[in-house]
Amino acid sequence: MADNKFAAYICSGCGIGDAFKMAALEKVATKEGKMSMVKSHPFLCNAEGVQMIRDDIANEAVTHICIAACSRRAKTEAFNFPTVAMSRANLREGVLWVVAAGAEHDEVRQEMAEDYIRMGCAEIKKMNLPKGNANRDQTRNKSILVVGGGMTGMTAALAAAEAGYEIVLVEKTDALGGFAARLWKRVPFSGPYAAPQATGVAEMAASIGANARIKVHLNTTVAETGGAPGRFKIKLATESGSVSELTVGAIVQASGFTPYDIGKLPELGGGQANVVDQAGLEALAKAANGGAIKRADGKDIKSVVFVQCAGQRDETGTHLPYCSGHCCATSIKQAMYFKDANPEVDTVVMYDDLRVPGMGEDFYRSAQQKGVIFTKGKASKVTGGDSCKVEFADLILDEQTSIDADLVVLATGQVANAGVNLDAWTEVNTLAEGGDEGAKQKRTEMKTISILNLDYRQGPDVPQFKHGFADSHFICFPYETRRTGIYAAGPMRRPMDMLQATEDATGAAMKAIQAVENAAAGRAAHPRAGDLSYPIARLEGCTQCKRCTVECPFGAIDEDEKRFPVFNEERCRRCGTCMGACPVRVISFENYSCDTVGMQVKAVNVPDEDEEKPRILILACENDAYPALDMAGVQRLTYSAYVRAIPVRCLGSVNTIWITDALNQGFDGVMMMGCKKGDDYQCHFVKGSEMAYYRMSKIGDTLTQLGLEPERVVTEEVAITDNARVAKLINDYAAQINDIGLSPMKGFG
Amino acid sequence: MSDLNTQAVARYKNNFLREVEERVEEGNMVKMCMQCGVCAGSCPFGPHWQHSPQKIFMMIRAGKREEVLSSDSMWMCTSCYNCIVRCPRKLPITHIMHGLANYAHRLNLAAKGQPTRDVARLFWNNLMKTGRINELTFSLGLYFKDGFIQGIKNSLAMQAAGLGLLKAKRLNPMEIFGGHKCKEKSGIHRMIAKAREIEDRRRGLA
Amino acid sequence: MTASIATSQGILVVGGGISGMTAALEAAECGKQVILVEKTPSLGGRTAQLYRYFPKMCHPSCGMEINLKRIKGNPNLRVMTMTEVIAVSGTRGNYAVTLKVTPRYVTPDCTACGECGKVVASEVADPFNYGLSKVKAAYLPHAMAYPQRYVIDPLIVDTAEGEAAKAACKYGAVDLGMKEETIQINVGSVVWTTGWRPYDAAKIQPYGYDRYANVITSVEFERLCDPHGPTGGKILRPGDGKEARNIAFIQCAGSRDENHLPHCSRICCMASLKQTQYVREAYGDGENAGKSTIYYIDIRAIDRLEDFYRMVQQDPTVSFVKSKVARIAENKENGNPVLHGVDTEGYHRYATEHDLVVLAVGMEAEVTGVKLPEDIILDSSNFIEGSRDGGMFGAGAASSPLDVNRSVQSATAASLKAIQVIYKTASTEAA
Amino acid sequence: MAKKQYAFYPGCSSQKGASASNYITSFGVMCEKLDIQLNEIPDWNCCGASIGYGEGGELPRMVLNARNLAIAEKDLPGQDIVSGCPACWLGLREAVDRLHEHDRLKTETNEALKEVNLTYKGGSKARHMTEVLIEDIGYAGIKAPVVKPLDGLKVAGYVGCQANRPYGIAGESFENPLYLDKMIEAVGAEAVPYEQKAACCGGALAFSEPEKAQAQIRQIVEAAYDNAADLIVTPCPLCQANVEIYQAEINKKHGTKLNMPVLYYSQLITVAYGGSVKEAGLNGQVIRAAKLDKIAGG
Repeated sequence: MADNKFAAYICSGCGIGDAFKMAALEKVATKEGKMSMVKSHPFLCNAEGVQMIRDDIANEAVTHICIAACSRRAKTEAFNFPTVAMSRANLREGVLWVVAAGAEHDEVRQEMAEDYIRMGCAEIKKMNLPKGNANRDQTRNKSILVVGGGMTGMTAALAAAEAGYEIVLVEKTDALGGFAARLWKRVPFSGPYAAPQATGVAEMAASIGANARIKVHLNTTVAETGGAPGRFKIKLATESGSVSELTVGAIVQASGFTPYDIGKLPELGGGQANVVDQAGLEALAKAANGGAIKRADGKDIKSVVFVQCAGQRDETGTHLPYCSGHCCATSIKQAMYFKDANPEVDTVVMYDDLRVPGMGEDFYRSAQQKGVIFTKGKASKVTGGDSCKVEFADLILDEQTSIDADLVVLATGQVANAGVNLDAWTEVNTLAEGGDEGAKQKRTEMKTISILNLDYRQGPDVPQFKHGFADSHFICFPYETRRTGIYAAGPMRRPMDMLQATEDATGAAMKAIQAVENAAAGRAAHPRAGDLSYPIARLEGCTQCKRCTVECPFGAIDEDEKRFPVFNEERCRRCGTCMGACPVRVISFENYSCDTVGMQVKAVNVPDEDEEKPRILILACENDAYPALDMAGVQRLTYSAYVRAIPVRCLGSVNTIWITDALNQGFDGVMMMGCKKGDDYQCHFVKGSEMAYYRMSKIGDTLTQLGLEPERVVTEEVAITDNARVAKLINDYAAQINDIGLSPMKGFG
Repeated sequence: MSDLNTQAVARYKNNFLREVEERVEEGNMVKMCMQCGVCAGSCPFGPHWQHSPQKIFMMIRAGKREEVLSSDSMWMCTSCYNCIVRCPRKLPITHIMHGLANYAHRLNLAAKGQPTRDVARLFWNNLMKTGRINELTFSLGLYFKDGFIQGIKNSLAMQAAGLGLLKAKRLNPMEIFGGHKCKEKSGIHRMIAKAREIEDRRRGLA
Repeated sequence: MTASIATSQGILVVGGGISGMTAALEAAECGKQVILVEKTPSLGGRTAQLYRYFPKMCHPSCGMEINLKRIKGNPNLRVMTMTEVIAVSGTRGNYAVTLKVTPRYVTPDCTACGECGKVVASEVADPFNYGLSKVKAAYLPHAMAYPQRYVIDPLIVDTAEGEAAKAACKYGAVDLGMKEETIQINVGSVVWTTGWRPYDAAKIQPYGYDRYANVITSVEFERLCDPHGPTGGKILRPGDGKEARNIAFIQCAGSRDENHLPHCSRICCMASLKQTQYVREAYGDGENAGKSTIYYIDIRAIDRLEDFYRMVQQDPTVSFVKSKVARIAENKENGNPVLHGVDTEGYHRYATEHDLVVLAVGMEAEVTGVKLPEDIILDSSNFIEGSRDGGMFGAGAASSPLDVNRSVQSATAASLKAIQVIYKTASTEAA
Repeated sequence: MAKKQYAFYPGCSSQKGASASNYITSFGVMCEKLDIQLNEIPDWNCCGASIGYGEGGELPRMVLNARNLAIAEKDLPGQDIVSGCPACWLGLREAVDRLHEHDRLKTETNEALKEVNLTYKGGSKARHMTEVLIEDIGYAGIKAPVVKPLDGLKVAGYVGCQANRPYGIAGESFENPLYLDKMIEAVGAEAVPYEQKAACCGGALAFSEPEKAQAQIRQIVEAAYDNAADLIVTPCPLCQANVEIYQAEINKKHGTKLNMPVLYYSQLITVAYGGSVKEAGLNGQVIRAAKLDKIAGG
């Protein structure tokens, strides 16, 4: 690489100049930080200060800069120098604003600032400007595979095609339309929400046929999916068994749902004559083709009862525990089929909670206008036959009663077609790899329901979230997927109605487009969108321990036949979990590595025992804990000046070497601050916090071996709102360290 | 009267909602109730009736004809309009209650001796005499509605009030001899008779 | 910023809440040029004012941090705060938009050092806390505010205090001479993410929000429970500052009501279920457990949110009454609201006293009563369906009463629709 | 200046010697000072009141009101129809609205009206006297003629039901109407806070369900005492009669000592305008309003 030139810029604004001995700071940067150029400025973030830095980059060939001013989260627009590597020493939020005022604190305040300068300089020494995925010339395929030709799939295909992208649409049946094609009409998509609307399936199918950018494969399934965003290798299999191969850039999975099997509801008349599910009613309605709907036995229907939540919202554990959301509106629509054809037909919708959110309320009112009767009741027994009977508890009239009807419709729920459950898969797979024949057999069976047949080390489909749906775990990011470049949409992602499914499809298409654009530019996808760094492994040092391949939250790392990790940069989300996992430390990023952090730890000036100034290392998740520390500063909360905080991409990226180095060097304690773990985990890299806890439980033993108290390393869950709490945590810990005394390791570092 | 009832039963079979929609004032709005219960909680006489309005509406949908028409609930309506202004579905609940009471009365299914029913009848007959209410004869009528003895008791009981009004010249003993009246008395009788005839025809009660 | 940005290749996103930030980012991260305008001084909208999300009980500021990081790092995205759209002309693919920028009286040179705030005494109602507390007339909207820049309230601009604030700023970032600006921009497509506002609870007369201090709204309750809120996260009722332990949540306060909002606001059931857990968080479930009571018509916890509903149902500190509360009176002795109504399951009359009543107020389209471009199509509740020429789109809570998750989904979809417009315009121009 | 002309519908209780005769008496001075001329609708008939439903049914009640409307339309063209009695006003206004909305009802009504050689064209405006005062005169206008501000008089403004719901005064709330308080303040009296201001007195059910109605009335009176009111003021004859007359009953039954005067707003106004005890109809009180009598110089 061209010779690096290192420069440090120290801002004296916002009171930094008044609080610190600037000359001393500059000295530290020059002498200890070994910066070939060190400049101070009274107002570094203003036009003049920024220009000064630009000039140095242009005229002095500066390649690496350390900005010692405010937090890396502040003034990002001003301090934006894309052509050089940059570190930020947080003198303002990190020191000035959080160290108690008063002369008695001047010394420790100065020490803290000097350490942060040392750290900033040490970090930049080990940083390089990321150049982006080196293989990106092979990841430029921008076409999108849509799996599933139902309403969701068709919408996604059209949405992306309309934006100029090539689409491959795969449908396993012999026609487009999916479940929507089985409907007589749909619940209205737009106002007035008064009557059922035409499904529009035929028109969509037609416009897909007419769209040159969309290539449709009917009677086709995905036999295998390999590769990564920008270069997915797909094998398509047709019924005839013929297999074709193609490359796509991203995938939208719209594999839809299956109605819950009415046969599992004998107590509600499932399987008996004239008791149908909503799909069954649609079939009768299609047969009637707008005329009076007749029963399967051809008889007229004078009365019909719709039983809501059939086999849903089940608390016994036998049926579906969730609510499918669309069923109330669907029953209302179906009741309208009858009323619109003949107002004389009695239609009763039996509900517990009538769930028609948003404009659905208009639809509900419209049904009442048309004379549909709504009864708040819980059906206990349905008997089919020539005259059906629904026994139920009327919750308003507070009585056990019954109602007769010519037809009963059970509103059953949606079961996701999301393929293989990876948790089950991993179990079976581990056994199988252990040579268990039964497990191998089971594994083959499992694969038969797979949708994508991914050849990923971590299993053949996208991970499922809850109740078998492949939803995102995040509220702010419904498309945050654990398989980069693959986006679930429609009722396989979450139970939903047709309107939401079309919107969902459009959103998923958007993310797929983004994925191919990112891959082509060699940069990361959400949440580190735009990050050009990627993991580099020195395989010569690798011991094939497989931790990285097992622990990668995104299934980005496969293994070659020799069990060496095979990194798929385009699948990688740059969290660094692999780096944290690697016992031999062969994995690193250009701008984030064992060294960039390790050298910061080493750079901290640890006072001798007699000075009685403890040092506490904080490794803080950059998305939640570090902002919390920042905001503690913004709110001028004070905490111990003995701490030295380093932001990390994720606790999952924390390599235990940093901890041991710190302790060996005489740090008296280490605090790790990460996101909430467990079922409601808040880590956007899924298991980061969990990993840290796990790894630290290991380190506990090593500590005791070193004769160190286990309290010297703690892991805390810190939420981004914990400004006040984080300050308290620090102070309490400082007090605790004070109680157990300084580390015996000082001076050996 | 009761033949009106049998005839109605025959005509509507068990579809009481239809019967209410066709024969009861504002009855076609009953189906719009969403069972929130705000009416039940808004009625000043709430603690006193058997069924809340929203429950009456549910009973109508459930075809509980006898129970509804013999309920005392609609006779407890003070016409305060609290329910109407609070109903999120804008049901004219007061009018529906009035309508149900009137219908139950016409079919003679309303409870015998239901006091409000009697007062309502007295009031109407009183105003029909002259076209205007004669407060004296109306109140006397009230006292004596349950027979002479009871009437004396009632009037003695209300003597204080009566005398008070008398003293205040707000009750005129001369009214006993007719008092205020509309000149077009007979015309009004014809008009009302006609109105009744039309309404009964429409409601199938003719 | 007076420069006019002229390009039919650009996308304008109106409203900087979570939907607007999402719509803008999704497009910008595909390399599209995007302008995001927000009428208040900082991004985040109503989401930033929430304490926690249902059903995960995680913090909105977490996702906010990620989105802000995305925004800070994205050269294709330009954010304009204190900016409103006042006119749109032209059609699909080529709109001329007039923007009004209200003066902040603080330039981008502001370092958020806070010196100006120190010298200002005057206070104004803090919009971030829905006016439950006051804030200095020179203030940072909130700890995470982006842009991280102070605002000077017009109240002190022409006063000595204003001058003092100006003098206190070492960086000359206070500019009391700032004037309102209007800016012309050209864009190919517009995404309206103008969001919602809580329905005016005072209009729901039977509940006496305007008469009883201890009847508050659900959005105010969010602030009360937030450690960054006016009470530092303690549930202290406005009436007398006493701890509220026995709390009533009234559903459909304004929603599903033809006298107010005819639509169902979708989120309120889940919001109240969530808020019962704030009460639990505050008082636990032991000796001095708090008590939450939810008065409802239908609990609308759809799809897997049902799990959360079931969890709350099993919470011994929470009870449910199927009833639209008829009216609220006040116990004069202790200022407690007394709820009157009938439990319709069976039929049980109640007159129940609570320490505090939280009205789950409905979502009213923020654009209600606002003049929009002729071409915009509104539904019967003033939610934006789109535009006749197909070049403008509603997204998030501006398009329908949606929760955050659905809003983001909707916003992501809308950004692709906008990109389609840009693409077609480009290809026809090329042709 | 020219007087404002209105077609006047007194209603049964406001006739000479009837229970609200003092109410109508007090209109005299008030209207004179405010340049209001009330022209009684010739040969008007009873509105059917709310209690009329039991025997009357929908159409007959509609027709009763339509007759009054039709006569006004014919003999007092162009004049708004004004009543002092909320029940009468409600009867008229509901008729106006429903006959406007439902063609069938209108046809049927006119068919019945033929019997008295009348037709109702529609478009009349039925208003309550308080509406006229507030909307046509205004609070300032009500205040203007005051010569004896009722200083120190504490008044509980009892709006009741039908003067308030379902129509009430435009812009007022059903739960907490303020217009009566504003009128009270306009004549210099003090409007005390009053939770019962929109409560129901039992209406016509005071006759049929005396116990239940009297329970309501008791609350209404006691709330006035709780708020240290000298008297209650109402715009409704039925409310006035019920709340005033039954206090003796309640005392007898429950040993209470209720003796709260219940007056009409128009009586306050008349006194404030310098009207005598007689002109204000104060001699028509069953429970005399001593303080007001004194101000009126009686």
